[in-house]
Amino acid sequence: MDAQNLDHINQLLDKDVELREKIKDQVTEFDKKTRTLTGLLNRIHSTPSSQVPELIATVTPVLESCKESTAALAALTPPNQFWRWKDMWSVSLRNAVFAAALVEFLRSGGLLSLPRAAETLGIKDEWRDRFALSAEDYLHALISMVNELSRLAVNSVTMGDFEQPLKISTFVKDLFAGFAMLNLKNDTLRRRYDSLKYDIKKIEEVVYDVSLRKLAPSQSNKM
Amino acid sequence: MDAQNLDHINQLLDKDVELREKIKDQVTEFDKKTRTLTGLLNRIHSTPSSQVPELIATVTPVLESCKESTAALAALTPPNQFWRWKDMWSVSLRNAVFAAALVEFLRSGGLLSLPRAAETLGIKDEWRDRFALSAEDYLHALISMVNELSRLAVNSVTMGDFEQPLKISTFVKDLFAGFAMLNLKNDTLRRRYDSLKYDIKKIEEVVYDVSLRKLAPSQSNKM
Amino acid sequence: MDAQNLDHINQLLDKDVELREKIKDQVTEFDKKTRTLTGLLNRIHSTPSSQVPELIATVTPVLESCKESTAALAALTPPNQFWRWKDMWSVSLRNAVFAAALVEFLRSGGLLSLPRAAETLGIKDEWRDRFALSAEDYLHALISMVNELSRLAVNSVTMGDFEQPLKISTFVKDLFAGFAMLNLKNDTLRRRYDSLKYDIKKIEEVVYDVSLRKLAPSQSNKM
Amino acid sequence: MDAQNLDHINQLLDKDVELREKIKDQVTEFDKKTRTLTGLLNRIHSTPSSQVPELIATVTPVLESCKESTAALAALTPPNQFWRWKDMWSVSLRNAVFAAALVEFLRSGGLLSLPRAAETLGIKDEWRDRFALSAEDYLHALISMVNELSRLAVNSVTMGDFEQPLKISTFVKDLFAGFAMLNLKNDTLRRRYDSLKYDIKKIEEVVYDVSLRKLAPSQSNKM
Amino acid sequence: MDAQNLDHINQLLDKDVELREKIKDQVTEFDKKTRTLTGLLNRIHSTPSSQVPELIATVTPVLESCKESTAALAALTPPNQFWRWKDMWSVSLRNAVFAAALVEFLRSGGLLSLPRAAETLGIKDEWRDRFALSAEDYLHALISMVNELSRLAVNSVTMGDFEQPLKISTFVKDLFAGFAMLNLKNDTLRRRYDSLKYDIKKIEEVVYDVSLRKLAPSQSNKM
Amino acid sequence: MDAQNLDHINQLLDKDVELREKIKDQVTEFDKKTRTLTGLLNRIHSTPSSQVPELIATVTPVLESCKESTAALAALTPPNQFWRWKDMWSVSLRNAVFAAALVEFLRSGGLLSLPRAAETLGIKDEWRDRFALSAEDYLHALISMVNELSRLAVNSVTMGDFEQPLKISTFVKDLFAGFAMLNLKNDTLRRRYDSLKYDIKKIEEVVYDVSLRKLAPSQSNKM
Amino acid sequence: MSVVLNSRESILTTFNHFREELDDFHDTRERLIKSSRDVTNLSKKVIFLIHRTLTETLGQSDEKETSLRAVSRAKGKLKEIQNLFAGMSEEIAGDRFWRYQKNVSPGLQEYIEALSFAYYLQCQTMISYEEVQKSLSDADGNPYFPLPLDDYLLGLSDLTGELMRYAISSISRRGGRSEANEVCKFVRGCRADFEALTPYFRELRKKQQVTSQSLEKIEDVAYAITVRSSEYDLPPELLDDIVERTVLE
Amino acid sequence: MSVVLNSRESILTTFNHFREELDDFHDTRERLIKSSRDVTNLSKKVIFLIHRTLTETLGQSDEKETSLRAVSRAKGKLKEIQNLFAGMSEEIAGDRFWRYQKNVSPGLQEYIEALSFAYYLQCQTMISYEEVQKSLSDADGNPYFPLPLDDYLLGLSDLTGELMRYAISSISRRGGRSEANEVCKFVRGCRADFEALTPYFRELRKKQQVTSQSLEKIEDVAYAITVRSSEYDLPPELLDDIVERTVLE
Ligand SMILES: [Mn+2]
Ligand SMILES: [Mn+2]
Repeated sequence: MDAQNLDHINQLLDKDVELREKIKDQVTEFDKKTRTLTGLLNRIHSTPSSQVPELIATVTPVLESCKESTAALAALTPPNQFWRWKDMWSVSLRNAVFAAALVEFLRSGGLLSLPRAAETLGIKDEWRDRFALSAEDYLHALISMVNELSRLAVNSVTMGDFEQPLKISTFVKDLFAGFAMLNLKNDTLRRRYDSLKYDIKKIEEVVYDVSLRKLAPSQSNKM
Repeated sequence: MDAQNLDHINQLLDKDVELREKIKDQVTEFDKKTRTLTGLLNRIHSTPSSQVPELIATVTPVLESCKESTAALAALTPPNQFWRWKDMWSVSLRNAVFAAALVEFLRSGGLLSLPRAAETLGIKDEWRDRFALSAEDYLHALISMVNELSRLAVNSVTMGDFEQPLKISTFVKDLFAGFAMLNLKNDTLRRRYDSLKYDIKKIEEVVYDVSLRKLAPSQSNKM
Repeated sequence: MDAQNLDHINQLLDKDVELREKIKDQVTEFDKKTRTLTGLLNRIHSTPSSQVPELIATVTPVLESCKESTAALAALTPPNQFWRWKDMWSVSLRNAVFAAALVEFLRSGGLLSLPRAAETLGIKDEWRDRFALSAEDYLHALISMVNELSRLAVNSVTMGDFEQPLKISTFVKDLFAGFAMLNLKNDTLRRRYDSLKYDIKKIEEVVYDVSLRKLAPSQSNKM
Repeated sequence: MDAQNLDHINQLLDKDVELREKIKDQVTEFDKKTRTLTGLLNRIHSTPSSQVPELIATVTPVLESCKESTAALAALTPPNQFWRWKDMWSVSLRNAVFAAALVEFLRSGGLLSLPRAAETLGIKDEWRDRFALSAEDYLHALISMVNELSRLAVNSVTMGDFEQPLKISTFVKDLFAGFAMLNLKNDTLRRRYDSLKYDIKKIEEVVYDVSLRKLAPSQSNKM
Repeated sequence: MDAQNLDHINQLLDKDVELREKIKDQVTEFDKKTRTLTGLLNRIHSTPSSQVPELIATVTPVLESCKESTAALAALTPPNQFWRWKDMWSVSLRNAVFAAALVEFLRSGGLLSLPRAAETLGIKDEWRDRFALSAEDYLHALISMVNELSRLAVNSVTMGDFEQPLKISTFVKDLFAGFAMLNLKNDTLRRRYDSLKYDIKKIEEVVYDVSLRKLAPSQSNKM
Repeated sequence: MDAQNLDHINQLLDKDVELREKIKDQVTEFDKKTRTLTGLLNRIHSTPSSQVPELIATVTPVLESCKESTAALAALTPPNQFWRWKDMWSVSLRNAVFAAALVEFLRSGGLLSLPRAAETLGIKDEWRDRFALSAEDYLHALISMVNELSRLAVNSVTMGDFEQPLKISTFVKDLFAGFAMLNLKNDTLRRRYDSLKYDIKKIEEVVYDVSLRKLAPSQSNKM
Repeated sequence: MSVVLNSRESILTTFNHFREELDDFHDTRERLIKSSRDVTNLSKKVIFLIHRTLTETLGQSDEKETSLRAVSRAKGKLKEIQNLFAGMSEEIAGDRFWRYQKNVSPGLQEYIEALSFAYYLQCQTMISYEEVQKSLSDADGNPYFPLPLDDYLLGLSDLTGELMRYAISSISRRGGRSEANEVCKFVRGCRADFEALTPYFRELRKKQQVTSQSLEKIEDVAYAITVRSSEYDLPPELLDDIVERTVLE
Repeated sequence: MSVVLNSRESILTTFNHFREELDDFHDTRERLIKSSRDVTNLSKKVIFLIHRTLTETLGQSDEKETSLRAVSRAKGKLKEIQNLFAGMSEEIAGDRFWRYQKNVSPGLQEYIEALSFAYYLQCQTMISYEEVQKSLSDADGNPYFPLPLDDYLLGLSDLTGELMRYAISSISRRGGRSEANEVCKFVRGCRADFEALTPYFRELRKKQQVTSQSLEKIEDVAYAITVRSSEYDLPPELLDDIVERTVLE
């Protein structure tokens, strides 16, 4: 090989190695924040509904701080290379979106849309070729949220809150019907979607237990 | 090869082979004790809570006898070679720590700390370069304990004890929150930690069943 | 999920599915061409050196036709999504580069550089964010060429050409020395590079057989 | 878990992560040097015996520079933790020993003993609990040297040097007889040792070819 | 291979490839219909029994439209090749049979027999060697129906319908007795059959709850 | 399990475990002898034919000493359990038979028959259900002998003995014809049998070289 | 046979004998593999027959009676399998058994699983090694072949899976509910007994995990029964009666 | 049969039919697996018989004559296998063949390997799809079952391994040395022909690697012959004669 050819190749290879290291460091930072988020949100399972707003208040600044991570990653990624590196941070990103969506449900009972999720994490549209929230990552986050909500339905009853399961049931059924209309080709996503059925079944059983014992107003006219 | 070089190498190789055999024998002994321990502790799933103290009383001498094994292993291991041989006994050691931690929970409802676990098994600080209890082994043992406690929550109810699941739930949730704050890089440990979620879910469902049917005093003001 | 959110996601998902199908079709076309190329080049093992130019003449138009495939793929790939889709065609692309590099060696005895390889396949610099020849793919193709050349060294002798192994030996040793200076982090590439040693050994043994029996002019003053 | 216990564990875990990073960086440095070494020594296959001394002269300073790496690693490794970290650098270390042993053979025709190998790489006896040359690593290096010598036997003939194969044959047979007397329990080492037979066979065949053609003085009275 | 044989092989191959494509297209169509069916039938979990006839009315035309798919597939499959291609459509077919059997249960409380299921989907007896409803596919569909009925038993109670669980219980027990007649291998059917036991257990629990609360009106004149 | 059954099982188990240990010890002894045998016989590759009788004289007593090992193993093995334990010693036994067969060839130029091989190693016919020489082990030993003879053919020429290769060639071809009579499964024997072809090829090449150089003295009155 | 073979003819003659010996071995092996497959299939059918019989009479008759009917039906089929072993016994007589053990082993283990299932239903205990060996002996008590310890234990280990299925179905059987607790105790004992033996049998170690999973499933069943009946302050029989009346009404 | 089943009895009757159907299927499957094993074993014996015949007459007779003797011996055995297929044909008639294809397939591929080996020795070409199908047909030319394309190709792919063995042994056969070059050309053609088909058959893709390895081994043999004879400036036959004289002297 002539020296020029060798040099050219070696430069290409070296640049990648260095960039990978830098991204890895940022992802480690991002990951710490999302672990704090999931740690805080894990407390909903033992927080009475009256104190949920306070819990959310502790979550919000951490969520806000994720914007720094997304900005740093967007700054590191070379133009056009979004798809090359995204696998490195997609676990963290999904966890952040999961937290944002769960907070939204707890606050308003509604679903955080994809553009709103991106906005919450400070992801700018003009970064499109360097950092974006893909549909796939967004959907993974929603499924994680449903997994958590089925646990919450169970624990709400333990804490004596018999309304929450009904709210969760309505919300999750609606979300599930939405998923059913998507054309999911992706294998992991499909498999996780299939697992949603177990969560729904569990939630329905909680609602059943509550209804049977007349612990909450009858559902027959609500559903 | 000249005779001296050959001899030198052969001595090095032979010494290792011999030492390995001796350690293996001690580990076999240690393993027998930890098998007895897990065998005895397995009975908690069919022992009414009133008889647990008697069960613990049969466990204690076996646990005590583990000190001989740790001492024997510390005596065998050459100075500075702790990290060379530790894989040989780590399964047994984890089982012993598991037993000690479970006994502690059954006795006091509290968590056995790492230094206390080492102390219980007679591990001396001055053996540090020959035999020690690593953080990794300690954490593995705690995870095994949680696996066992989720089964115990179920079986306690079958035996008519509706208070135990509540105790277990509080203990395990606290432990889980602790784990969440650790910086787990180790892959096996991380994977086992992830599996804890299933145990927690199972315990929560038992608590749910008990609370829903008002089989134990309400939890709403306890959690 | 509200209709707008659903629609948005479904559009994203559907567009990907459709694009994947289109790229797949183009890759199938590309693959056919590279199969023809390797099929034709496979004949070198039974083609006397005098007839190699004719063989190359049949290869050249097929190689030329690969430009249509690279152009079609570049046209299909949306801006910035090179790294998303490149795995779909990298096998075919490596085969095409392999063919181009082997032809170059057979014609001139020299090594096709990365930019020249890209040029031969009609890959334009301005497609950078949609279609490019990565260093990794180029190196894979070179390793495949060495695998083929070690077979050619053997078969040349069978066909009575005792000069070819010497040419191959010089060329491959030079290439190998180049590879040794690269900073290969990539695992597959590293493993394939390690396997090159067997090829070199085989070629050296052919050169040995030829030299020992004085079947070709002495090498002692050439190497 | 109480805060103290948590802190203690987290400190243990964090210290390891940091140390691993530092060792990794040093190993990367060490690895670069050993790659340079193998790259330079690869040239023996095309260097006439008269120019070998010059080749060795270029190798010596690089070998010398390895002392910095061994010193740096010894400085990083905490007391008593040699066996914990050694797997991280043993590939590099084996390559360095391989180079030293090959140089010794080329220079003197003799075998570099284990203590001399350690000395050449600047490994001090007092580092024993932090950095040492184990018998296993030394033997791996010798096997790599034999692999290389069988190639050298072949290539020497190609270069018209018919004496070298005879020297190699005597040296390797002696070494092989030495290996046969070792009590090899280690699996990888045993497997690599078995592979030595192929190298010896190859060398014997080269000697055969040379003798048959009377290219070197008869061996009947030498062996 | 001689040209004639290669031609022959390629002809056979092309025919198969083309056929597979055509079947795939038809299966995609069929699949869309069965997804609509399961989507519609998912609503039974929130539809009061009084409105079930209307729900069935929306399902019937979609079920009817499946006849086109079965006819198209029967037309495509060459004589005697039923078993060769059936795996391609058996998932869709099972879903269609599931829907038909569930509709039948909701309408009449009885079990749709295999011949009747075939008839409902327009499968003609004379297609036997090209398209048929195999016992295996039929049985899979019945198991899917039981999975759904156990959910329905739970949700009926939530909606205030305490008769449905009793009907379901009797029906499912009879069906289970039927399944128990079969000698199954360790295959998917066996695994799904094992899971039936959990559905029965759940239904039993609902019946138990309902009975004990004496909420069920007298059934004597209804069943 | 009731205590009696457990006792019975443990007795059976202990007997097996103990027996395995004892056999293992004997095999270790046996193995040492066969390693000495192969070590000694390795010298044939550098021993002029005139000194071979002396070499054989050193081998004979070691071979004789193997009788103790076979007797000890026969005494250990319970009646009818030959096939249960034979895998433990078959490697050593094959090595011993290999040595005996090679010695026989070196002495007489003939093939040691299976019964004669058994006799040489002191294996008695009446041990048949406890210790015997199976056809499989015998055949493996013969293949090892051929592997060694192909090396010997090469080295004999190096040592100036041009008769030996001719003797080996005739002998090995006859043996190969014998092997060709067998119907082998795809097992180790088959794989090793396939490798015989390469040994024959190598021997043929030596014969070819020797013949063409007309170096072989007239053989007519010797063979 | 000459002692040292000096001619091509003598070598070929000898190898001819080897060929016959090897062919004979492979043919026997093939026959035994086929017989073992037959044993496996029949054993699986026995297991299904037992489950079927237990389900058939769901709630209609006494639990004990149902079990015994299942056992008596199974015995006929088990006899068929024992006859298959009798047929194989000649080919694996004396020292030949251990040569072919691993070919016979899959069928043998499946047979032990079926046999021990029937035995459990009859006696509520684990069949002993000696009883299994006796079932594989001729009328005079001569074993067809020695029962390998590992096949015995591995067959028993699979039993726990069938008992798990039995426990789960018994939840919906009247009176049969107490059965779940019995099975739970029994399987817990099995797991403990096997645990001590795992160091000696690699495969048992793997199966022990399946046994643990089965045990957890059985425990879940026992739990569900308890939770359910704890909510009401009534004796279990009375609860059963109420449910039965509601369903049959 | 009633259209909607409303009673437990009617359900049980229906499922009884299913049981018979499933049992019947599994029994047939089991019989076919056994037959397929028999076919495999016989085919392997044919292959060994051919190799043996080729080795037996090492250097004693004309290469072509040896090949034909091997072929004629093989044909008798191949006929036996064809009879086995004839015996299976009833169970896999009509649409049933494809139901059991994967159970029949291992034996079928091994048969094709043996058949194509004999055919190559006779004709030095690849047996065609139609000839294989014809060999699996009755006297009137009615196929016992349709020959699956993948079984045909996978069987042929294994042939290259046997040809490699044949080429390696031929190096020590007088005159047979030119054989190695023929085989080399033939296998090179096989590899090229199969290459075009690999996208359609996953298993063929895997076997293609084995074929490539075999080809390299054959090329090494051809190389060794060339290198050796290039050293002397004599025609190959003369070289052969000199060697033969030295060895036989
Ligand atoms: Mn089973
Ligand atoms: Mn084959």
